[in-house]
Amino acid sequence: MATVDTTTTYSPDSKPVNYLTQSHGFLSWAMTLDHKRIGVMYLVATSVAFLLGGTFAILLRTELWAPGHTIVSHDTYNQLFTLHGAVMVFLFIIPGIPAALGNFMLPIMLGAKDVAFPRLNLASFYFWCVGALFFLSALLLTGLDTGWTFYTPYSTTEYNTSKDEAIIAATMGVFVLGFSSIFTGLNFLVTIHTMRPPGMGWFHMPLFLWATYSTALIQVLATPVLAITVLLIIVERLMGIGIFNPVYGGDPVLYQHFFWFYSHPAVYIMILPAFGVISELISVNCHRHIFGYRFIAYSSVAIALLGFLVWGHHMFTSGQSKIASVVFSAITFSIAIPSAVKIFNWLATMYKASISFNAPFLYALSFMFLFTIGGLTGLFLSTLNTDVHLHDTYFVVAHFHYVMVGGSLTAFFGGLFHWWPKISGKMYSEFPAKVSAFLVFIGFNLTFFPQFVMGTRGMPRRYYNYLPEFQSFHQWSTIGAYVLGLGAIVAFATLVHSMFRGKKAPTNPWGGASLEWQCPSPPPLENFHEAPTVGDCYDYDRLRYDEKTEGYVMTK
Amino acid sequence: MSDHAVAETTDAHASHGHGHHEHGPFQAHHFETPKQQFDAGKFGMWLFLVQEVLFFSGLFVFYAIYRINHPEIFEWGHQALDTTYGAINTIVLLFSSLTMAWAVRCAQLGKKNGLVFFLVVTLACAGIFLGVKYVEYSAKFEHGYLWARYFNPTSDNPHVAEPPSISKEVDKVVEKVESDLGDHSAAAHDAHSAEGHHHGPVGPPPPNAGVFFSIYFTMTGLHAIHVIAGIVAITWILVRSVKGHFGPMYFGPVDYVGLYWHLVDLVWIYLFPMLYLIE
Amino acid sequence: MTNLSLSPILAALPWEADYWFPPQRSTYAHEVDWVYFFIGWVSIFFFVVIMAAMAYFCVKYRRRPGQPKLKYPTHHSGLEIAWSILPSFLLVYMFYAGFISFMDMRSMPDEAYNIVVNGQKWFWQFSYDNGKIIESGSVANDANWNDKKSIFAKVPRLHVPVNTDIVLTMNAKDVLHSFFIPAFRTKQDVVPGRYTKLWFNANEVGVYDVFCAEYCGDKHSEMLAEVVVETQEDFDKWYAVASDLEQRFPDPVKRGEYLYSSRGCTQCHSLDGSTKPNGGPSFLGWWGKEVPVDGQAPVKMDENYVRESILNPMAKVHTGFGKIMPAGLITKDKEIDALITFIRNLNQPSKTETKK
Amino acid sequence: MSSTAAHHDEEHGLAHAMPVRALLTVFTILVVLTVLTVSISNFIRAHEQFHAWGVPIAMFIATIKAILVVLYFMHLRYDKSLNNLIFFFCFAFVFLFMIFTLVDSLQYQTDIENYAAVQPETPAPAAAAPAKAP
Repeated sequence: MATVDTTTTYSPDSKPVNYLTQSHGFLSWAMTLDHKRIGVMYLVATSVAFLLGGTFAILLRTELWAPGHTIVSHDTYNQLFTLHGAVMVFLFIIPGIPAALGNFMLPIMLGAKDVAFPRLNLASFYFWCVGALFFLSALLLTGLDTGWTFYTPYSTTEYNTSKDEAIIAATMGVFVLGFSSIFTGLNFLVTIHTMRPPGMGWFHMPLFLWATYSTALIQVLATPVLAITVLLIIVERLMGIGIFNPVYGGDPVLYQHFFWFYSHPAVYIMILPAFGVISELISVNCHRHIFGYRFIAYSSVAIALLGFLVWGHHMFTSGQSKIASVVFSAITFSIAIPSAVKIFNWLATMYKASISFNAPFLYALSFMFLFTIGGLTGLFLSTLNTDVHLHDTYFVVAHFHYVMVGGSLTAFFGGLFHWWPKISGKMYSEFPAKVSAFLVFIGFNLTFFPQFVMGTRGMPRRYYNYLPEFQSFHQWSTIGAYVLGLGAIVAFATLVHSMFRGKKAPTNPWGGASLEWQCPSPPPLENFHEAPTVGDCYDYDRLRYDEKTEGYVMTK
Repeated sequence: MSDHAVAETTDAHASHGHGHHEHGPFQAHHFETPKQQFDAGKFGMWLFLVQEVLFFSGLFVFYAIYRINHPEIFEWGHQALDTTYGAINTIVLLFSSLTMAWAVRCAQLGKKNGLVFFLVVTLACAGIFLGVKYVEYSAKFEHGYLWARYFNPTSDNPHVAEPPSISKEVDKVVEKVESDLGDHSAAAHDAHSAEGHHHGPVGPPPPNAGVFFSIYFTMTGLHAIHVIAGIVAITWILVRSVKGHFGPMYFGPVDYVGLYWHLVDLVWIYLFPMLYLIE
Repeated sequence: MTNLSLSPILAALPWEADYWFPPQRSTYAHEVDWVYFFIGWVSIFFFVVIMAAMAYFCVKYRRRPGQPKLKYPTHHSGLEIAWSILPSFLLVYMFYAGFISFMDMRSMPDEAYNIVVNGQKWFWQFSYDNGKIIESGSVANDANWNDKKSIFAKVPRLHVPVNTDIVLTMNAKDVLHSFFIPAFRTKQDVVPGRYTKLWFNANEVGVYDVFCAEYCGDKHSEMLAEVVVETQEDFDKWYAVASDLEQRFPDPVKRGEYLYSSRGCTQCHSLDGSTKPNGGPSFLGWWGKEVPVDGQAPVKMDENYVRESILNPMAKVHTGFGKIMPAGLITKDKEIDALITFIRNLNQPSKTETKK
Repeated sequence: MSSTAAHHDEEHGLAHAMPVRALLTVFTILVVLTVLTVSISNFIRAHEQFHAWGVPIAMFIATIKAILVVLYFMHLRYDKSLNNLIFFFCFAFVFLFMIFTLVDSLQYQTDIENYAAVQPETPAPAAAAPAKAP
């Protein structure tokens, strides 16, 4: 290998072989150990899951256009919201950013050739597929109507309308998906710890890696508890061990402790990678060093660790004791601080910046708007007395959609547009991408803002029928859902279109300084033709716009 | 390979950036050195063990909560378990842990025969463990000491229930060991013989007694599944070591499987007193 | 049928309690609303500041060709520590305010009127005075969901006197439910296998909605009820009428059924021919047949045998069942007659119908 | 047990190799502890006055055994501090999980007992079977 060259533009004359053209055929993808191909497969798979979950959502909202029967029956409605929740949570949001974007970007941003365990990585993708198949079979078999939380005793007794097979298939699906998630997390932790090239210190890592690292920590520490919990549900259902069944002295509230010990940290699995993406989007498009790098990095880890101590705030009205509720409420407030720190730091990054308004940045702005609302409404739910009123109402629905959709989904789209030139080697068209960002923003607010009002007025969630006084809100919400759906379709259409008609992407179209903008677009099999220079990944002053390639180049 | 040569190779690889790799047959392309590969694998394995600990923690938390809230269920239920079997299995697993650790040592030193031998012994121990578990499980099934829904002790007078015959033989051995230990265990010995050899619970079951057996079966069952997974993993290692894959510069898989096997042992070290001993 | 109007969006602009909340009708409701609006204003303040800064920076620092790069700070520890620590004082206050009010909501008053609430798929049941009065009902299948009156026509009503501490002792028969009264700002899950408690003191006469807030299956959204808050006199009046069974249930079969479910028969005697654990013979299957009796000649199960078994349960005990039935569950002749009619009707439904 | 320095000559290739003598010593201690915990349990069973000590002693011995296995068989003692950290760190999470859940469960236990107290005795059907048989 030649000595390290400081200029990183690769000669355009020799047509370099990249990871997409490296080999051909179905098997070359299905059996690939390349993290980029696995990332792309994850991207396709999770996007399909998103469209599936989105379809359920559209059907749900359509049913709620009017009280009483609109298009589906009680039972179908219950199955729809169960699968909407389960598919979106387990198949889309949890793997969406870390497993798809993270898999693709993490080794490149780190300057490594691959993740530490490529075979485990591929296995984790197939675990995802198997889990998805279990979910689909639950849908096709007999329907699953327990809600994505599988609360006992509803899920463990014959009281519900879904059959054994549906619940066992779905919980098996969660179990398998859990392992997919654990293996991805484990892989990332090991990669970040042991595969950093010389010069890449902890505080030289882009913030996306800090976020992914924190996420991976949660995946490894929390997911096993979910695994044992759903395993106990399966055993309960099959054999009747009575652990969560009051008839045999079991305890349904204990189930909720088990479930939320995983599922609250899981909320941070969903949002932390989004924080990482936004940190990248904002600093790159502001062409300015991120403000307060260490505070953002530490706040990710702080959120990951504090996230383990607050699960009881899902249970203030569940029959949990007063003392536990009070303790959990107090700890919950502490998690507001690292989240707020991030928002303030991003804002400060925009100060004296030089902002390019491309589609990823619009998504980042809409993230800041929506996540701020999502975060602030969390305060109402961590406060004990207001939560007693708001718990299990549409207020909660609106709050977590502001965080998960307004947060994670916009970050997912933003990150996808941002890194799309790197992933596909093609530039997307800016105008429809901006339209999609706009539609998602408007549609989202229209869908979920009325739900805050509904919830405060006392409209409980998971209701098939509702009182006539809520109809107006529901109709606004339904219209919003259509707009949101349209926005998502425009976004995907823009990306697909670019694959065929897009201009060839330069190495560094946005002027990013982290390592992924030093390797060609799309990257070759081992990511870098020559060892990359590790420098300050937020120092944009070294970059200069090059008219010829329509991209940025390092000046020094 | 002599120690000297090993040291030299390590040094050569320790200084990165030379660019010329002497990739061993089992070194993955994306690792710079065998050391990096080994460390990555080892850290990955430890993370996997962490994951296992949290996986089991669900059951331990469950045990703790029921144990504290309903001690009577445990006091009654644990009498249905045969301490002797539990003790034998503990010793068997500890011994297999020893042989596993020894196997890892052999792999590290490049002693192929020793490696194969100790892996076979470990497998044999795992087999014995499962055999004893099978006997125990059958006894429970026979007497209806099952989990909550099927809990239905058949014998009205458990004192009459005959313990399976191996138990008696082994009891004698254990008693002998105990009496060899000296004075204070004499009391225990007396207590043991005074109570006779019944292994059935005394008195009628308290309400929800089946929960004890739910806990017993889920905990030991999950552990047994891990033992079976361990057997599969050790067999894989055994095949590879017969083929001569392992040596001082590449023994990661043996080490990782070893770690897993010790964790299985570790879980049992807690299960044994929690289920069989604590009254 | 479309109710689409701009009112929800427009009305959201003025921050009014009447718009956001149902009316405040319990003693602690105003505390909840107060904390809600406090957090609301704090949130609005921060939101506006953040968004204004964001918009300002977007305009001021947008990329313009030829503009030189500005000098900027990459971090400022003082500032960062300040915005980490200062907002936490507000958080501590929010926690404290919520905590005080929560302890009030969750600490049961010592002397209160106690009502037992049972949640079951998919209806609520309210028992007063050890089950002497049971209020039960559910949303009819033919309810018109665009008409609130039609929806609430047949739901159970929880009658409570105004300005009185009421404690609800709640239990679920099957799965989790949650008793939610928006006007009182309170909610508590109802859990099988245990009692959970809820208290309130309604401060104004009126009728308020009750929802089930914990998902419980198919007709979760139809598990509705109403709280009827009335003056003490009205409550007493209602109580007198509710306890007068003949007036409430003119049909003796219905009266008998009510007695069956409200006087404890249901714990030992099934209606489907099965034997309950440690229970007695089923009400179905023995009518008109010879019943084997401990130590005596068999006796035919008819009106006389049933009457005797109620008034003096130990006189002729059905062979194979324990001597466990208490006397004095029902003492009034008319009530015994109603229960007998119910049992007879259960065994010979056609006969009774023809009688009618 | 011998110190790290004494094992220095045992550094082979990629990791520390445990000397045979150390392995055998650890195994012997483990067996002795197993016999000990069984004997103590039998002793406590026979002597009612020591009842309260059963749980702590058994768990204490189990923990010593576990630590021995972790430190020597799994040679964590000679391993990287990162691996040490992550392994012991995870017990902190198990501890948090257990302590919070336990505290809550102890608090609400009275609600369950109050309910059980007023219910007609309906234990698990199978368990009731022998009592009901005529």
